[in-house]
Amino acid sequence: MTTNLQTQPDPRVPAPAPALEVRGLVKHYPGVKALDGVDLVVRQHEVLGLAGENGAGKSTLLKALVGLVRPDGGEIWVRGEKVRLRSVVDAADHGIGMVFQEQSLVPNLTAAENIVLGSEGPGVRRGIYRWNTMRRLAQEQLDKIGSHIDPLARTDTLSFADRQMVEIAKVLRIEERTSHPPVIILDEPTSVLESKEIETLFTQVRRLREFASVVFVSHRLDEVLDVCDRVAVLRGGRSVGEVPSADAAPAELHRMMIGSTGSDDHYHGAVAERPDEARRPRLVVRGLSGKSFRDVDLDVHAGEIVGIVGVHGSGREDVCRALFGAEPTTAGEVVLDGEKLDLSGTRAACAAGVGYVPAERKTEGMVGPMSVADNMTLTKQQSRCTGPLVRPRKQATLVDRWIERLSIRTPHRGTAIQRLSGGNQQKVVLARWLVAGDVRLLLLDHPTRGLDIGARSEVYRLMRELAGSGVATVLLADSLEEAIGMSDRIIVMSDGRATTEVAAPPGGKPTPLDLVKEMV
Amino acid sequence: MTSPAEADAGSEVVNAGRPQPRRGISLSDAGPPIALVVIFGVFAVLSPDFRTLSNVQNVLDAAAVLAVVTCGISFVLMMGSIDLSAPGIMGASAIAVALLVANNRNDNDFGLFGVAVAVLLGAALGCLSGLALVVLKVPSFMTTLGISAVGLGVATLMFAGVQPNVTDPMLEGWAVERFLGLAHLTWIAVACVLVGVLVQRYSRLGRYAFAIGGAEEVLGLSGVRVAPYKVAVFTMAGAFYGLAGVLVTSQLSAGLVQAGKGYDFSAITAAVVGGTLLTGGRGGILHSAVGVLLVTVLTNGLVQVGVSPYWQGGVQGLIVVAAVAAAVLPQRRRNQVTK
Amino acid sequence: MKFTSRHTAALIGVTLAAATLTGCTEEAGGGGGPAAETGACDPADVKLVGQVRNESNPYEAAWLDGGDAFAEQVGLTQERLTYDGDSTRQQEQVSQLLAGDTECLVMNVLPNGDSDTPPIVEGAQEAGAYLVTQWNKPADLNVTDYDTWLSHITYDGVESGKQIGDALAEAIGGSGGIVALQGILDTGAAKDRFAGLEESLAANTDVELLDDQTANFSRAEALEVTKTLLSKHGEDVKGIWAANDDMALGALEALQQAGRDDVAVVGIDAVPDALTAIQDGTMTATVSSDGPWQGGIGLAIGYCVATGELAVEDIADEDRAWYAEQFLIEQDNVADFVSPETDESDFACDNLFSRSQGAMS
Amino acid sequence: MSAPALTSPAPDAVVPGRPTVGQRLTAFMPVIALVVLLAALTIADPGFLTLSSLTAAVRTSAPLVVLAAGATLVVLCGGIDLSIAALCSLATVFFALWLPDLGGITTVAIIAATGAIGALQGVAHVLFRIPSFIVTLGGMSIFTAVALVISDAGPVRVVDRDATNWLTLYVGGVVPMAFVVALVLVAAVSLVLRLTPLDSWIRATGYSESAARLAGAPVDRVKIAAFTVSGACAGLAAVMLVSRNFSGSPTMADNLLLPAVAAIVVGGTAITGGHGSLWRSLAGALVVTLLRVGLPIVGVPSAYEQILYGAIIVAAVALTLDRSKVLIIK
Repeated sequence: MTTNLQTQPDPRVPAPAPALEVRGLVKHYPGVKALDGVDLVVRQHEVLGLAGENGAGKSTLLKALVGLVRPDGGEIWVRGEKVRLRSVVDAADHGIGMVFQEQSLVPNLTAAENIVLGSEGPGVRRGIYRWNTMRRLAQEQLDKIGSHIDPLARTDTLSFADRQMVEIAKVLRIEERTSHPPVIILDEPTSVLESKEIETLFTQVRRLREFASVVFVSHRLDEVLDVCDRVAVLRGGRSVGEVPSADAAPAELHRMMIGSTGSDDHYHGAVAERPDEARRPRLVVRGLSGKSFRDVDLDVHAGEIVGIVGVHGSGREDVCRALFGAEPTTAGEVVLDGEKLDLSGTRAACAAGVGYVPAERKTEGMVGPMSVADNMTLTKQQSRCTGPLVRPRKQATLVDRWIERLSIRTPHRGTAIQRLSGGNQQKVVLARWLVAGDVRLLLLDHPTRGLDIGARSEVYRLMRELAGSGVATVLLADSLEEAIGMSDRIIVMSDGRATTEVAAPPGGKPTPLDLVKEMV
Repeated sequence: MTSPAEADAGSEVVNAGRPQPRRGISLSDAGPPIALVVIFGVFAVLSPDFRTLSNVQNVLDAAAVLAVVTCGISFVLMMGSIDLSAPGIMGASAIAVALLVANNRNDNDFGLFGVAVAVLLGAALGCLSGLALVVLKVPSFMTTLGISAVGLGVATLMFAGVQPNVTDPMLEGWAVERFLGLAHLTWIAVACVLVGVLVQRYSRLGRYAFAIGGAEEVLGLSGVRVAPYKVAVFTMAGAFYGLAGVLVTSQLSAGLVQAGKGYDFSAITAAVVGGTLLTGGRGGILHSAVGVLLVTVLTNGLVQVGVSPYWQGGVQGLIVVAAVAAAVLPQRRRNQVTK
Repeated sequence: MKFTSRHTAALIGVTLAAATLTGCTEEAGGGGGPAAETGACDPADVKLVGQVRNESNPYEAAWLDGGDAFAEQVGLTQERLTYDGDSTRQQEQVSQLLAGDTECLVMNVLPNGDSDTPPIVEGAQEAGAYLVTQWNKPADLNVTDYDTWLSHITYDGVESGKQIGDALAEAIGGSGGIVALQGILDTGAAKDRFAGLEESLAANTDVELLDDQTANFSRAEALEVTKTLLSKHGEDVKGIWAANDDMALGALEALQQAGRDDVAVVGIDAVPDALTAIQDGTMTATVSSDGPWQGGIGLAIGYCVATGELAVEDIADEDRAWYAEQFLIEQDNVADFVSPETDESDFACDNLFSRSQGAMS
Repeated sequence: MSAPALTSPAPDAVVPGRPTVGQRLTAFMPVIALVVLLAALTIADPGFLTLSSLTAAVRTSAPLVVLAAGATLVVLCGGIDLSIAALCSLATVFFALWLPDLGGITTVAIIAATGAIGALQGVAHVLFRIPSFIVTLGGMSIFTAVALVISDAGPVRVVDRDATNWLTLYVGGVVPMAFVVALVLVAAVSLVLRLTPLDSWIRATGYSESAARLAGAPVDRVKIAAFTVSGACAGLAAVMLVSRNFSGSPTMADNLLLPAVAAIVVGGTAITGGHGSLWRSLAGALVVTLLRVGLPIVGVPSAYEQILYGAIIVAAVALTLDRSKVLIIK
């Protein structure tokens, strides 16, 4: 089924030089071929989707396109001209810019400064800032994408979605460097956005097409198909084909990505047994109040997955952190298995068998430079100790067992966790709560953020498995679909209150629309 | 990216560095000025000598040198680096200027040119520590400590056993002559603070220093080469220390190797008390200026109210900790990172 | 990180083994043991060492130059050591020095503080190096208890503090307020001098001590402290007593900046700038201490003993710890001190103690 | 902290988990720096490389090793302890004052007291969330003030030397007991860290405090413990200084602060926390000691000595810092 890119006839445009063309790009890392002869064509004024599992070589390819990675072989052509990209500046000079997956804005500067950063042009004369010019320059960029952000607002006072807009505005500045329509690369722009924000973003992406080419990377295949004209698929460092999105279905893409038939309906892949509703709930929350939430009531039974949905500012993240003792509460009572839960700190929560997977994996979830083994046993030290002493053997056996059980792909248990791919990192973080086998309540804050489909499915399977073994789970899902697919019940939060509860049994799932109505 | 905890902490502060209507003054910004007023008030009540006009002049005059040093160090702290080179650079520039203007050791009489050379010497030494930071990738803590030793060595070489005494009327005049009740030195310091504020708000160097403290890696991704700006910030800080060395020489009418003794920690203290974070990305020259006044008022007030010399350092330390605690406590949150 | 544990384990193993096998002894690794009381060193083998705080202060730089002058006189060179006013560093240097060849080692040392003298003395005794100390010594440490600690020379701080106190009282007409700038509080010199001032105050009952603050012997600190004291006490300040000339000079700057020329200032040490100030009439008095002579005499005593020209037991007990001659310098006699001269004859082995004002009390 | 450009990619192929030759070399850099420096000093003055001279040098280094070792723990947690030297000075005064009453147990009492004072600073740091730089800067001036007041600003003689005499002995005739004690301390603390979860807690706290906290690591308690050990080490260093100087003085150790921090950094411990170890600080302290005593003894004039000290110390850090563990050098 592999389709060759070069021979693909273009149905619409006769044939102007492609905005960007990659031929046989090769990149080796010690022990691995990250890119193994990738071919890719980005036509002018199109939105090209790029899909592939983690490790397929997407991020290496993108980095090569913006000069952050020097390829070992192959060619990059920009508008019919062969180029060598040595740095971000080089790439920008050729009209290629990228919005990074993790936002690359300076939090303590104004939006305007961030937009023009590195290419201030007339905004800075002889090293002196001309604030009015700068504001005007930034405003022009923001107008292009129809954003109404105050250019002089400090970036860290903006919402995440607004910051994403600033990023796009910033990338569009590369127009100033080149007379041609730019190529904008969006790497996972939606992974942390709420559905409404995603809609805004898509509108902007479609507008971008009018004066630029866009490469759009996302793990959410439905999104890719929704916004892109064509989708190119990478697997194992090679291009395995491309499809016009009008004709494709997520399932087909997925099959191309993993190289075998699969089903898009991964949420429902393995439905756990229904929890026994008659039993007393494992977690009982009554009247929990804090800085950003009030009077939250919540019951979670053993083996049940309860999703909490809500827009930004609904307070659901804070509720989750409060249950883990990481956010102060002002009132309310939390009972876990009949015992009052001590919310004074994370230590107490851990000791009581509560586990928490934070949304910010890189800064809060894991300790990057430490090894997989040490990260995995960081919380449940007793699992690798005898008395107060660490037993390296015991740790090794335990960690190796979990590496195998969760099929974590790591060279060695002693490898620094930051060298693993996102999905494997997340599995280690999850394993941290499982090694001792005493976890009773799992709080998952966006556990699949930034993971590809393969890794997601594995996380879903793991969640199901844990629920099956009686763990009560609270899930703040990445998307409504995920919440619906995974949860047994869904609590809708808005303005710091739990407003509605929607049952979501298998076969009786609500639609996203039902939930959105409740959320606003 | 910074962790959300840090970003949140930052977001509570509306930064002053732009012509934008302020969205209310946050506590961490208002804290140091309030502390200054409170401490000033306490001393004024306790000691009648303290609240005289002449003493206020005295406090401002006494703050001059520290203010200039703090101007320099603030930019370094804004970047998230640290600078301990003030004693060495000030010593070198103090001896240099004393030997270049009219003095008792040689026949030089270069006047303002001599001052400029001394400031340039400071800048050169500052540049060296910046270069060591970006080229050798040695943490600024060590490079500046090393440069401080180098500066002291250079100063001792130039000192050569005989105290250079300044006879230059201009330089001596700076400390003695007054304008609007304040010594010329003090006006020079005020000018430095103004220059500092302008650099911080309106120059690329100042804004980038701020940005480096906020998210250094992002600048790289935006195609900004950070290294030259880091070197430039250390060079500018060196120039400020150089000028401070000149000011000390003017005050003492003599070039001393020890001209900058203790200014490293007092300047850091002043900057931190004023609300500059050691992790970078927050604070500014005006914050630091308030911090300088706080520290100077404390030193002066403790003498005025007659605290035993033994206890003065201790009381000062206690008040600094209390001042920072008062500023930090309201923002204290769970899972907050404090280094 | 893996091999760290192996590393530490190895360390522990080795240390424990060493400890158990060999036991503990009191022997130092090197050192010469108690040396011959009177040396018979070849004059060419004598190693001369002068150690002061730093070379960035005129008095101590002159001291080392005096030592160089003496060394040249006997055809040797002096090793110049400075420890930057850091007690720990002084100890470290001395112990490193004593770990080398100590047979004909002569040290002329300025201990940083009283408490730094005993370890230096004991180290020298153990290694058999000849030692002369100056300025700082705990009162109950007796030179005569040691063999190679040849002599301790100082100026009578109480006396100098009193002399300038009296001169100050006279300069302000016998009555009025004065402020005192103390030296580093942790030094005998600072305390003795202040005690001298108190004696003087007891005698001049109309002089009132308004305030005393430390300026740590530093010109820059004296400037700030004086400014503050001036604004605190204003016109009441008629005189400033400083425990050394550097602080007196700092105080002079402060007075100049405050536009006050009616305040008398006194100091101690007779540094060149102070002498100039006394000549100009801006400063009232100081007390001489002769750096170049101090730098030479200590080495001279050691050299004479090391070469056998002088036997330790021949040094009279009153010459083992003595006050050197000092003078009150005021405007009328300042001319005599502007260029201090040391005479080669001061360092002749039979004339070493000519400047003694008597044994330390 | 990590941005896309800076994190290394995630190769899926299995590479050996063992450190490469380069990594091993980096780990031993402090020792290499030490040997190079020693060689240079020996070339400058062949008389420097004698047994007695080396014995004196390691004896000299003992208090610095102890101070640096304690502070290393705080640095590993991502903080800094600027109060060690002042606390050590205060402890020398305490020691001299208490010795007549307490006799033989004074040493223990001092270490306990300074440990408690260190813990107090740690509590202030974690409870009020004041940066450690500020807490310990304040501590530094407070301890100095207290020391000045209780000692009446003067040295306090120690007449009874029996209590400290054991530190002046030599093991096997050559190794000074003080240095042996320092070695045992470094080894013991390292061992405790290796054998207990403390090691991963400390490193997790230093690398990423928020992640450590959310993983349920006892971050606050670890930090307080680090400050406590740092304080106790200052007490032990004080006993060593007293054994050397036969007196306590309110300013005795003040000038050891910057050398101690320099020793930590020269050893290759990251000042930002997480990466480093005590044995590195041991090597670093020896390098710094050699620089402090070696340069003047081999006859470098005082002005050039300072210039050389500055240059060498920067070069030493350039050599020893493992940059693969620290992404951004501030």
